[in-house]
Amino acid sequence: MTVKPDTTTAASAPRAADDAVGERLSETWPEEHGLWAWFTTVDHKKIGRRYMVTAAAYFVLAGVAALVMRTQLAGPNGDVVDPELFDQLFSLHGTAMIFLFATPMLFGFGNFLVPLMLGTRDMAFPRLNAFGYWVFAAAGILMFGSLLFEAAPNAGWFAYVPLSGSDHSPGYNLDVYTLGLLFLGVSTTAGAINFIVTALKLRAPGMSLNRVPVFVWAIVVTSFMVIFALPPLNVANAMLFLDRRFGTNFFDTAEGGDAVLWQHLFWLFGHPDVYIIVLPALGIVSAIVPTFSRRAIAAYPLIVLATVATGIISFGVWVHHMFAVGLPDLSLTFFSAASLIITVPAGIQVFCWLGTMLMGRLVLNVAMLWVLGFIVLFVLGGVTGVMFAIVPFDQQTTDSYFVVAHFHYVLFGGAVFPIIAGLFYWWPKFTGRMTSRRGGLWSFWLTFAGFNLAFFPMHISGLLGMPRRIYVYPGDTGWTVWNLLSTLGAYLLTVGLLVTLGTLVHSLRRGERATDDPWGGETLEWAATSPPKVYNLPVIPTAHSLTPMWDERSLASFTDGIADDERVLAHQHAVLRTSELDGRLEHPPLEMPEDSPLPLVVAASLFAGTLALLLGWYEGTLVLLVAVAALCWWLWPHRSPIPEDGADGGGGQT
Amino acid sequence: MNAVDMRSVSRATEPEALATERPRGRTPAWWGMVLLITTEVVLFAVLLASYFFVQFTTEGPWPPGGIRTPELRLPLIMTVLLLSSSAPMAWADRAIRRGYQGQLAAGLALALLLGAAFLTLQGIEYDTKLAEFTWTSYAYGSLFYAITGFHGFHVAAGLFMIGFTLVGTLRGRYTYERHERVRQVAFYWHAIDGLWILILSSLYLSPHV
Amino acid sequence: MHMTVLAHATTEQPAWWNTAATAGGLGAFVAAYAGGLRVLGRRGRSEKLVPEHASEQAPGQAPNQVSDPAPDQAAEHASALWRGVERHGHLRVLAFAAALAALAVALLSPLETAAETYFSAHMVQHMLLIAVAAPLLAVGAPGLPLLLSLPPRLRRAVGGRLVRWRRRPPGRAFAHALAHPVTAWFLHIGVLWAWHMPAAYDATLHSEAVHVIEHLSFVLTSWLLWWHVATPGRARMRGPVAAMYLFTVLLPSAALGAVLTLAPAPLYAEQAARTEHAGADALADQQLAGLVMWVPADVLYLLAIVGLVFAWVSGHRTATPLTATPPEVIHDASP
Amino acid sequence: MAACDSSAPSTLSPAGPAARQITGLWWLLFWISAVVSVVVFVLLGRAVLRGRRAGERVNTRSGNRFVLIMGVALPVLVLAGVYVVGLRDMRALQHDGEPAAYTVEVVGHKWWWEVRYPDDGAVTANEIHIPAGEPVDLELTTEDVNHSLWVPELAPKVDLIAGRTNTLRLEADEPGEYRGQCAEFCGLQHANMAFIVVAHPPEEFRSWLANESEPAPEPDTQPAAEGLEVLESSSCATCHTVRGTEAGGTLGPDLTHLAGRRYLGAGAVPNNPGHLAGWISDAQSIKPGNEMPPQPLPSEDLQALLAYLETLE
Repeated sequence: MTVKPDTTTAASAPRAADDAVGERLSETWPEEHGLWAWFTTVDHKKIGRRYMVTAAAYFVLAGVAALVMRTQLAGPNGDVVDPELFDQLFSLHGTAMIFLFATPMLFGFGNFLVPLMLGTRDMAFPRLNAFGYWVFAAAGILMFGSLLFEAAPNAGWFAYVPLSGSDHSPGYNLDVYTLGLLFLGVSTTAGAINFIVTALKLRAPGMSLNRVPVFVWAIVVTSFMVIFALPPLNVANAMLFLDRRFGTNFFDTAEGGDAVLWQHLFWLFGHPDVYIIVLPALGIVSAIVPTFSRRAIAAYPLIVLATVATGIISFGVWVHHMFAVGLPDLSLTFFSAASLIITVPAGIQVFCWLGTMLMGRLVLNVAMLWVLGFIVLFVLGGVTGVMFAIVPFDQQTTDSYFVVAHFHYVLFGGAVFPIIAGLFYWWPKFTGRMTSRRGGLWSFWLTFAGFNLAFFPMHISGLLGMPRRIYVYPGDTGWTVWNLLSTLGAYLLTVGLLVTLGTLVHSLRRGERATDDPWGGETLEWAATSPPKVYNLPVIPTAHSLTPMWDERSLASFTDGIADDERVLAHQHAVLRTSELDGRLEHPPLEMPEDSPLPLVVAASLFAGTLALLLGWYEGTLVLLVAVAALCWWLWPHRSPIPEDGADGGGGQT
Repeated sequence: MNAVDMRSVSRATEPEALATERPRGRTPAWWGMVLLITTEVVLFAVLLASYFFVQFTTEGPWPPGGIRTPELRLPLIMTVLLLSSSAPMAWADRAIRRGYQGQLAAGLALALLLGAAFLTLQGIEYDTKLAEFTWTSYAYGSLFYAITGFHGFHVAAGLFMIGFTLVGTLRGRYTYERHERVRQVAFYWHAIDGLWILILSSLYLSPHV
Repeated sequence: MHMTVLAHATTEQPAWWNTAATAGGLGAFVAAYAGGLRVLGRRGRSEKLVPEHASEQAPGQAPNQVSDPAPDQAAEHASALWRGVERHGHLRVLAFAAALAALAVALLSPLETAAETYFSAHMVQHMLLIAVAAPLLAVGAPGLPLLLSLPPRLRRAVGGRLVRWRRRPPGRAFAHALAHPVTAWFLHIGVLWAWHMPAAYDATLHSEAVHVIEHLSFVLTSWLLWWHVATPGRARMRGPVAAMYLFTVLLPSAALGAVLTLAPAPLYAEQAARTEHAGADALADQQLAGLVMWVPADVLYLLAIVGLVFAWVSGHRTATPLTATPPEVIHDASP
Repeated sequence: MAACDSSAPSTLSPAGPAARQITGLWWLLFWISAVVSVVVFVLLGRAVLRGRRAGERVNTRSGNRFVLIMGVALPVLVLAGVYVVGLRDMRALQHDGEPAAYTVEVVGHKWWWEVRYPDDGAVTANEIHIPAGEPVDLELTTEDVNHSLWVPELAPKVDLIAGRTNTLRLEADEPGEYRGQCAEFCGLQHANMAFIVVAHPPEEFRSWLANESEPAPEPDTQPAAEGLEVLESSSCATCHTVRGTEAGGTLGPDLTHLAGRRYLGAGAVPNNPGHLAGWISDAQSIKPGNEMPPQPLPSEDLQALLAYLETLE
């Protein structure tokens, strides 16, 4: 039986405001259609949805690669694919899942939700936002397209030198990897800058930093991590590309270079990167748990602190991926301790959720079910991570399937489960449709069962001495049964994901129409219509608490603001600007740019330039001049009635 | 419209106000540029860390393989040029806050000239150094040219931005109430200067220590 | 092996009279400081050096459009709490005393002797100066109280000239520049890295005078840095800003520690020779020194960051009590 | 020689002091993890059950204390304890000061292991022979890309990094054969870069080593003599060394005592006449991508070569 919500307290004020001023706002924030609009839109909601759909497509492709791998490994002496293809499959699988699926998917969530949660109308740099998406989409095409030419990356997702150098990996495979990631890095950096600036400057009045939703905190911390972590990867990739093509010797040990330098650089990025993936996912959980516990998140300062601390500490643990390299024991003990310390913030978050649920009244929705599954899997994966932090144990199990099990538990359980939970939770907001409960239950249990069947046996095969990244194994090693179980689990998992996908897509046509606030959520995105109008909120509210939708004063500000032109801003395509710490209103409002083809043009030029570099046709990189010209046009100071034109001033120059 | 009171803006950017709550009153564009600069600074920090990592793991003399220790005369001249280009840049920035477009143009042009002189000298330096060692000469050569070349690229980008801003100035796009972009460009330019100090200390001075 | 280094460093105990003399000297300073603090406090109450302000706003700030007193009220409560502590001054006196104690331990204890031989002991010295003494000095803020403890003529001679110079353009410009957090950052990091260059470091081993200058520059620059973060009063940074500021200080300090820890060979020839001569492994000693700089720097800074953020976030009301029961939640749609 | 089953490598069945230490560590970590997980699952279950009772009030306390105790204090205690245990085990694995009975140089090549006994002049491939009960130091270097040497039953793995030399101490309690494999991804045939550690009784080991140090004996039969000629005159000699003959190539494994090896191609196939013939004729089909090209010899030459290689004990 479906219980209709009591919308009188929760959604009536925003709805009334929308009825009052929505007409005027639609003039300055028009809903646009058509192919031209499709290519030139800078609306954060559309871009967010595109991120998610594109990332999901890349997930399917990478997932299919995983299934082929598992089929090959189902039994000993597998003959499904040859070693060259297997190497490309697992390398592309890992690279794509992490760079092309997990991070962009979460950035897609952020793109859609952050401005809504903050009570503003768009991201700080809308054109930069669009540019970031196009670059991401093109980078994925570049990397998956390489598989067609048997030139997909084939040295693993961390491409250790010297194997990835030109001596041992001639061909385009690793050039696709280095240039693809450099290209993709542009997109990620752009997105990160956008999130930080949006969260610092474009919040609703009254929303001081200690009233910002945990999800936004997570995205902001993640974005700062991107700013600090991505450069090591970019440097490493650039160095490797130069080594391969132009004869430099950064990593050539015969010429004074150092093979371990690559490992340091990669993991300086790589470890923060896994937290870049998981922190927004934990933010999603922190958004869902209070709603379905019917109370605000417990120990808010602690969970914010845990998020910040995780971000900082994650830069001090990178060597735990290199315990077998032969580094001095003294430094290993330090990194071992740091790896254990990073566990504490994770524990804080887990027990914050548990505390919230225990002190509240749990409502077991599909989204909440995925969250419960997440907690189970994340803790299981997390505790195996703690095991790795102990140096002798890591030295025994590194590069084994025990590691594969750990990171699939924390990546799939810790990232994909919250993503799916977020999809079920915000699906009404994304699409205006409600999902089927029965479909959701089937998809969850199939996925949960399939996942555990697929990945739990890997712990055992790892302990039984099975190294990772092997395309074949003999029959007398005792690994066969565990690998067969793993493969069966992968197929079951696929079925579960198919049901999940089916459930979500089915609701698009047949799903029940959603109200504005179907779950009675506590944050501001539920004040908007489902799906939101172009202008998001009719009135920019005043946030009086951490849970504005449950706060009568915040809700009243919608009604009060109808008559206040400074809160409606109907006469200009602009958003309110507030101070960084306290959320005090600053003048003047920030003017927002209109739709523009420039992001697409710049992205396409960059893509063309990358291709020219990849193929060694260096004159072709002159196409980047198109990007420069478009950037000049983009950044040209146009005349505007508003005095300060800081809208896109700093962005897009990446 | 609500025009911003100029006196209060300048007061809000005085050191005392900065000391209490520095980020207050900054525009989103300022933050965007700060973050962009941060990524660049981290990038150079990583490059320089790689330089020192390779140095420390190399047995024997540094620079290796008979490459001479970098001479300091030309780099110090370049340093003077680059650092002195910051002054006109700061002057231009302050000038436009008071609405003096002519001074803005003059300051930008001067910075452009000094920066171009820096790049020219760097090219001359490359001319002599490439005869001694290239980017394929040991990891040292690779790192030396990568770091200085990447910085030179940034200087060129900064020069382009200055030129771009200069064109905008000459077309009257910047006034006392509309000058945020000048501030961003100045900030970027100062950051490049600061990075050169790091590079100078690491690549040129530290082998002599 | 590393424990052996530390054992060597602390074998020799000071004579009791040296310790007592040191304690006496420190006591003298603390007594003077406490006296000045009382004067400052008395003046503050009776003549009100600082007039009461209506709000927290800095001059030139755009008017506050938010008609919500809650954050301001919370800030008033917090500052009233702080004034309560200030009133007694115990925290400041203790901080100043602890700072002097840290300086004494660093400079006058057997650590000083060990520092001549062991790099790691030397680094412990530096960390005590930079990460312990400096923050405590900043919290204690002894400048003004000590000045007020002087006799009137001397006070006028020193303080009067100082404040008059401070008012004039050169002094004001210098003070402004010095009061800028970025200046403090560059000074601190620059001094830290400069003194750890091989040539500079070996110079401190050769000449005691250079060594004193090194220590003095460490204390002064890190004091200036922590002044921005921890000084009692209005000149202090807000919690999140201070946290980010310390984070940017943390990175280069930790990087220096990482260099020392991960370097495959001893970097300072003279230091290595002394350590080897004393029977310890020079590389192990250096790695320990690097870790001393790396780990305490990280831990102390991280604790400070965590404390600053936590205090700031929880200082305000994070969530008002639910004025109404949240609406009943809808369940997922039926198929 | 008492040969144990060389299959089924497992960290859970340690056969050496180092691995035994770690297996103990694993079980400790396992039980701690189990307890932590159960605690979380119990709390989770309680929350779900509490949510089912519709009358339950929503508690509006901040929850700081609960989180500080459960999420900070307890984990810190547990982690501190675990850390100390880890340090203790690290220390135990360092074995400072105790000299090794032998030093063996292991050089990683792309997809096979070169094993040298420098003191005795013996060179073999893909088999590390050690005396049981005596510690042996392996000096690990690589000729090309990174590899990682891992014998799960005996010791934790150590990487072979380009440009660096690492040391691994290996000790087996009992005689037997222990399967090992390369653990760091090194290219196409990473999967077929296995090796076995053969632990002998000490006396037997010394006689094996003495035999292995000897050059190849002169062939005593006509077919074998012809085989030697084939070996020396064909391209084998440019890649392989057979001490005591003119064959002196260094690109492939030393074949001086080939007949004594259990496997060919780093564990790709067992060593018997059929596989040897197949390997020589077309190593690429057995181990695709490896550095040995197909050697299509005339059938008489192949037979003679096989006859000779069978004498290389």
